[in-house]
Amino acid sequence: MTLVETQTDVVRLENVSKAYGSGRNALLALDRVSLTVRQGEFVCLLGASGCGKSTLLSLVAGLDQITGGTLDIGGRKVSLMFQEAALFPWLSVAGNVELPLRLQGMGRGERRKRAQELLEIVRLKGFGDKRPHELSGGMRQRVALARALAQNADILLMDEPFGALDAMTRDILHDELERIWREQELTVLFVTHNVREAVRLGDRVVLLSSRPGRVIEDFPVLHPRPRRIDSPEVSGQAAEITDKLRAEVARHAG
Amino acid sequence: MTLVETQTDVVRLENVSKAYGSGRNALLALDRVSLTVRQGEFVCLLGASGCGKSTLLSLVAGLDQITGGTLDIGGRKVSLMFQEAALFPWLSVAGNVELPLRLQGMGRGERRKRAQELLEIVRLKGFGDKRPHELSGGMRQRVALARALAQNADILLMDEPFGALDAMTRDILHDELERIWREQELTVLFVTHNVREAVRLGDRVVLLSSRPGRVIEDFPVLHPRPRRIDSPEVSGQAAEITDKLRAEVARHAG
Amino acid sequence: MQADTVGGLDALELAPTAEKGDLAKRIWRSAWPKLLAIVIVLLVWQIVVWSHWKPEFVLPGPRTVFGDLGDVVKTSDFWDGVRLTLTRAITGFLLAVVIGTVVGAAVSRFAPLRAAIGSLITGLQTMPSIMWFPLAILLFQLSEKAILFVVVIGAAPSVANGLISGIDYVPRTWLRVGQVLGMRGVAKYRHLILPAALPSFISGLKQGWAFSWRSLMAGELLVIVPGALSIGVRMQQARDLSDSSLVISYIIVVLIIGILIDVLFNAADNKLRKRWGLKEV
Amino acid sequence: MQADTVGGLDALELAPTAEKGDLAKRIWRSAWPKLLAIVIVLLVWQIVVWSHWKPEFVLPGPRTVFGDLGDVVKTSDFWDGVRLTLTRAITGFLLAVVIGTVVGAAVSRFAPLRAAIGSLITGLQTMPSIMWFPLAILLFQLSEKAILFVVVIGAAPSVANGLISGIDYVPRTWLRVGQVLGMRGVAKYRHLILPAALPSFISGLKQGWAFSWRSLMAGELLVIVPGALSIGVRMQQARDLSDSSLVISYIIVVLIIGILIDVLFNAADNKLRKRWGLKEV
Amino acid sequence: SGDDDKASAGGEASAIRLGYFPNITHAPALVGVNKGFFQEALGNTKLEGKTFNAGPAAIEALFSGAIDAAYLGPNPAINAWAQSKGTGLKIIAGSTSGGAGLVVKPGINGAADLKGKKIATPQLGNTQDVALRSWLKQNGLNADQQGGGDVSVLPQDNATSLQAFAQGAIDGAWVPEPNLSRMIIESKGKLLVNEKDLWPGGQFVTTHLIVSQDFLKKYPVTVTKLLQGHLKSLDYIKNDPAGAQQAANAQLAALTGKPLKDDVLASAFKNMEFTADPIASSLFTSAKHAEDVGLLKPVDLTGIYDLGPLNDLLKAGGQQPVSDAATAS
Ligand SMILES: Nc1ncnc2c1ncn2[C@@H]1O[C@H](COP(=O)(O)OP(=O)(O)OP(=O)(O)O)[C@@H](O)[C@H]1O
Ligand SMILES: Nc1ncnc2c1ncn2[C@@H]1O[C@H](COP(=O)(O)OP(=O)(O)OP(=O)(O)O)[C@@H](O)[C@H]1O
Ligand SMILES: [Mg+2]
Ligand SMILES: [Mg+2]
Repeated sequence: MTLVETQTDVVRLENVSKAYGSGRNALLALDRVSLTVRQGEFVCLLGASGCGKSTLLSLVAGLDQITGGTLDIGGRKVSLMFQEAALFPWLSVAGNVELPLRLQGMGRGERRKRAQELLEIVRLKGFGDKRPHELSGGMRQRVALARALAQNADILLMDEPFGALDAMTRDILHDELERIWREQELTVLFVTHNVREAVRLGDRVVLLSSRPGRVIEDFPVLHPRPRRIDSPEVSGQAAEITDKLRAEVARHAG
Repeated sequence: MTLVETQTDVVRLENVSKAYGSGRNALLALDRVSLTVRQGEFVCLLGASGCGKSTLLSLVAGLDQITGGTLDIGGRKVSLMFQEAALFPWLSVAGNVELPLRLQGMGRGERRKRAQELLEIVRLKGFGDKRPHELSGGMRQRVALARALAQNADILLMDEPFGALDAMTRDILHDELERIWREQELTVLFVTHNVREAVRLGDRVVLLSSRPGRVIEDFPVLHPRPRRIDSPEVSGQAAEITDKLRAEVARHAG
Repeated sequence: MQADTVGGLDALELAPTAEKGDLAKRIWRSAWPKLLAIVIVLLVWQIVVWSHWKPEFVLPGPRTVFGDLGDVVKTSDFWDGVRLTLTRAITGFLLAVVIGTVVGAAVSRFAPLRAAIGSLITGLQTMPSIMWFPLAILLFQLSEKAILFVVVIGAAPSVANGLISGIDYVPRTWLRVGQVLGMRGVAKYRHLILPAALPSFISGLKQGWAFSWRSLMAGELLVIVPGALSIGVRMQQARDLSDSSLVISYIIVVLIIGILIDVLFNAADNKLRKRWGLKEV
Repeated sequence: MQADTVGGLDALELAPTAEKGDLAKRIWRSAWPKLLAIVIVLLVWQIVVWSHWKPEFVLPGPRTVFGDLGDVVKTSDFWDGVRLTLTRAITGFLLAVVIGTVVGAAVSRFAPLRAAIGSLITGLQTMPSIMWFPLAILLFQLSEKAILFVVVIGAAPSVANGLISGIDYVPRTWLRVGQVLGMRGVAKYRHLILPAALPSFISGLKQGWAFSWRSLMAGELLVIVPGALSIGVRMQQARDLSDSSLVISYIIVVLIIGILIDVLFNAADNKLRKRWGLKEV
Repeated sequence: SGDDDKASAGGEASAIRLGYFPNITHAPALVGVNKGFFQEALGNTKLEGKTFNAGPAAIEALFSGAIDAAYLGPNPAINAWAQSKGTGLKIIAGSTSGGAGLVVKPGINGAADLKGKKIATPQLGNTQDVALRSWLKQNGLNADQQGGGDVSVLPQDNATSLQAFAQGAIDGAWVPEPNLSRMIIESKGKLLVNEKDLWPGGQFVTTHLIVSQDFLKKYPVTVTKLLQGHLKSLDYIKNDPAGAQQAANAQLAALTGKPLKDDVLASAFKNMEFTADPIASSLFTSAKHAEDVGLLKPVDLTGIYDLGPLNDLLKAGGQQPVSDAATAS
């Protein structure tokens, strides 16, 4: 269905369910979700607020246990960029970015250089010595992005990574992310509320229903890259997907 | 300039500067910002990430001290919805919303009823008994909105209140916010990265420069309400403002 | 848009790890490590005794000790003593909590007060209880109040310090939210600072309990009422008599009381952590 | 996109509240409340003495006490004693920190261990120091080690409890971040748990210090090592001599030492809070 | 303080608060309380017994007005006299003599064998401590206050000494009863020196009865009645030693939860003598020794005794009056 059809499955969910709590208080967040992501694919997830997107990512990252179905990522290294920045306040900005490198056993000097590079990619050169609390919301999000990239994982899970950024910075980071994805042959699962962003970046856009989350539609995005977020093709498909989404939310709200 | 020109000034900033830290480490976040918001006006703030929007709101809310210029809000009651939800983990969702009511001395029964109403407005009916950590990111943001509305303040400051919401929920809340703003004759200062949202809601859209923040342009929005976010007028003006913004960010990045 | 709750069959299907019914299993899971630990301790102890490392009257074996402990526990006199001591401990501790909370709140609220007496609090904490005896007698003669004084002055600094440290670490975001919500004075403490500082406060309370208990063990020697002999007096006597078996018996008694109290604190703590979402339910 | 730093003239203009130069002012600001507090205490004390509420030999006035204190402080013997006691205190405390940290980390890491001995830690904390004397003598005879044993067993539980409570309250988000970053075992403790639990740990250390000091004051009576007379022995002797003035002198000495140590802890704490962004710089 | 509400006509208080230790050296107090001798003698004046574990606490209580009279060892009394510059208290009667000595490990047969050994005493500068130090000095051994010298003198509380001796962590101890008997009976110790043998007539003060000067001035009649009770108790001990031992042990059990073992009790009683004579000479001599070994600043003890009321009672009872002279007659 996608351009990389020949490659192997990296993430495979089959009828995955997730309920929080148990007994009378149980809340079903995901209901029999089946989803396959192939090696090197960029999949965007869309859905109403509270439909279970973050839950899905945390299941894939192994942070929570599924309560039904099967989930398989073949033991690959996963990196997750959380919805909130979740930086460590006891480390400087550079320290936060260096941490995954340090855990990989990278030497001091190299580490520092790599962190500098990553901070430059997210347009935060010169902020390495600051503390997280001295940054603005959008800046923190970018540090979290740098930290996620530093992990050098096979699968990159991103939970609304650009939600707090202005359009311009976002465009720049779209380009950077696309470049890195291509260069490092990453597999990306990307949650966003911005439909145009999803179409701009994704090989596929997967639409989840409102709570409990189910996959309702899987849109392949066939426009050739590089794409521009304000191009008519992107806008056009985004409008089409938005209509579906609206219908879904309206159906549920009714 | 706006539709409510005859009314009194509610927020007045004159050459307001704000520097964090002192001496060699000082960071100038805002540089001689002058801005006036009239009674009942809805003003949207736009600007690059880290340009000082949140700083501006916290100055108006009296959370930080200005380091230059004058700021006057005539002792009016201010309510601020933070960029992060910042709910209290020791209170239930309803408890968080009830807290401002409680501080106003409202009785138990009435309080509960009002909190229910507010939760319904933000589409979270039935979640009153949950704890904040049991909510999704977007749901938390909506609780924070309900809490801010519960404060019944004259001036409502909102820092990217709908950043984590899907398009549909966002539309619904735009309508609700507009209704409340009109009914309660609020004065609103609204920070967003979504230019169309700014044009959809604002009487004026104020554009800030990159760090240090300065007012570079003040766009009146003259389309009659009710507006639709996907109407051609809104899109058109949004595109115009986006171009300005891009130019500004590009100028700075260059 | 209502919270979908899963009920009936679904609940069973979806939550296979739920252990509501398996109360017995849960109790067993928390009990076996304790039992194992006890068994290990007893075993090691018995082996050391069997090895004749020290004569029996210096290091008596478990059997002797539990025999003595059994004798002690059987007397109603002992239970009167336990009641007396626990009454004193709880009264003193509650008083210390009230005073410590007020002082802690005041110190962290007013900067000059903090500069003036902040460090004194730790200073007071390090003072051995017996050094307060002269002052206690001076102020309260040989009354129950003298004991309470020693307990309170031993425990209140700890409570205050726990609260101060908790307050110091209230995240700034919450303080800013509180300010925006117009919290001031008492309301701020009631609705923001105290709940936010609660985890550290509870840990301060736990330490405060330990201090108050230790101070009490010393303080009970101040006033000895014939009849119901308090635990403090009994411990001192056991030591004065160099009755090793009795000494160990009372060590066990104090440990058991300490453990029971800790269980209470843990219950409070677990509830708190569940509420805050720090512990899976 | 570089951080714009403001320098030169601008800095002066923009930061009128900066007080870098005004070191004297800052010292004064932290000193006057202390001085005032001291003056008030001395005044109240002197007034009580003047009121002849109690005879001078029961409640001596400040002048007498400070005279005696002055005499004591002048002897080199006293400083030897201070050195001896502080050496013991610091050695014991450091040992307690090491042991408490290891135990605390282990207990909060392994659920069965926690179930087994978690509550015992608080139980141990409540045990009066003197009850450990028999065991100390049993294990270490009358050596310095016996004193250290009493100090360590008095302070380590407190350190462990502080760490455990800190670990329990590490926000879940951070734990999840750590898991995603692949932290495991030692690395997890080194890079996540310990730094995140540091505030509570430091407050546990502070309490641990208080416990170790108090245990030491008791423990020093256990072994009198030829040479200098430790502070614990001196306090006991002051009481034995019924010399109120000397007793108060030693109370003051202990308070001053306690306050100085607290200042050290506070410095660490302030630094931490600045780093975490909990305190305006 | 409580003095005001006790006022009544004729120098009689409405209550008297008497301090003593739950310790066998305080047998006259234990017996008197147990048998009700004090209350009997005091009549309408209520007796409130208060117990202490050590002299300093009793002195603190006396000075603070928390008690009016107390059984005490000589040492706390001297210290209190010195600290209060002769205004705090008076010794009004003797109670116990003897019952202290040096117990050592078997194999130590004389002073010469003590070189390099560790000997415990209950407290720096107390009667036993002074006795040990002056005895060492007489035998040509020195010991300093910091535990150094030919012999290491370790002031420790009795419980610690007892245990340390049982385990061989110390080589001996100069202790009072009942620890003396316990070290001999339970730890197979050997009595190297019976302190009795060092004193003329084999008598030296171990416990005496003191009263606060204020109380004595205000309520002389009550003090006399207290002394009557005290004498009655002493008589009873003399006339019915077995009954007295039992009564003392019963009171001990009530106060501490555990009585002494019979053999220790009997041995301890045998080592002590209970007498109204305060054996003033031994107090003065002991103070002198303390000054000699540098444990006491020179203090004028003149007037520490007020034996008038006691001697009046003794005379009325047809007994020999006792002396407060500094030297034995
Ligand atoms: N720890 C938890 N305990 C209980 N319920 C939870 C928990 N986390 C999430 N939920 C519930 O699961 C549902 C899905 O949450 P999730 O965070 O996955 O939503 P989301 O799609 O990420 O929403 P958003 O776009 O608002 O971030 C929500 O209804 C939420 O209330
Ligand atoms: N507490 C602080 N200490 C030091 N510097 C700070 C502090 N808060 C903000 N800053 C700095 O001030 C500048 C403006 O921050 P602010 O949070 O106002 O930006 P913003 O416009 O809200 O950005 P965003 O859209 O990313 O939220 C940033 O450069 C930031 O680094
Ligand atoms: Mg989410
Ligand atoms: Mg911001």
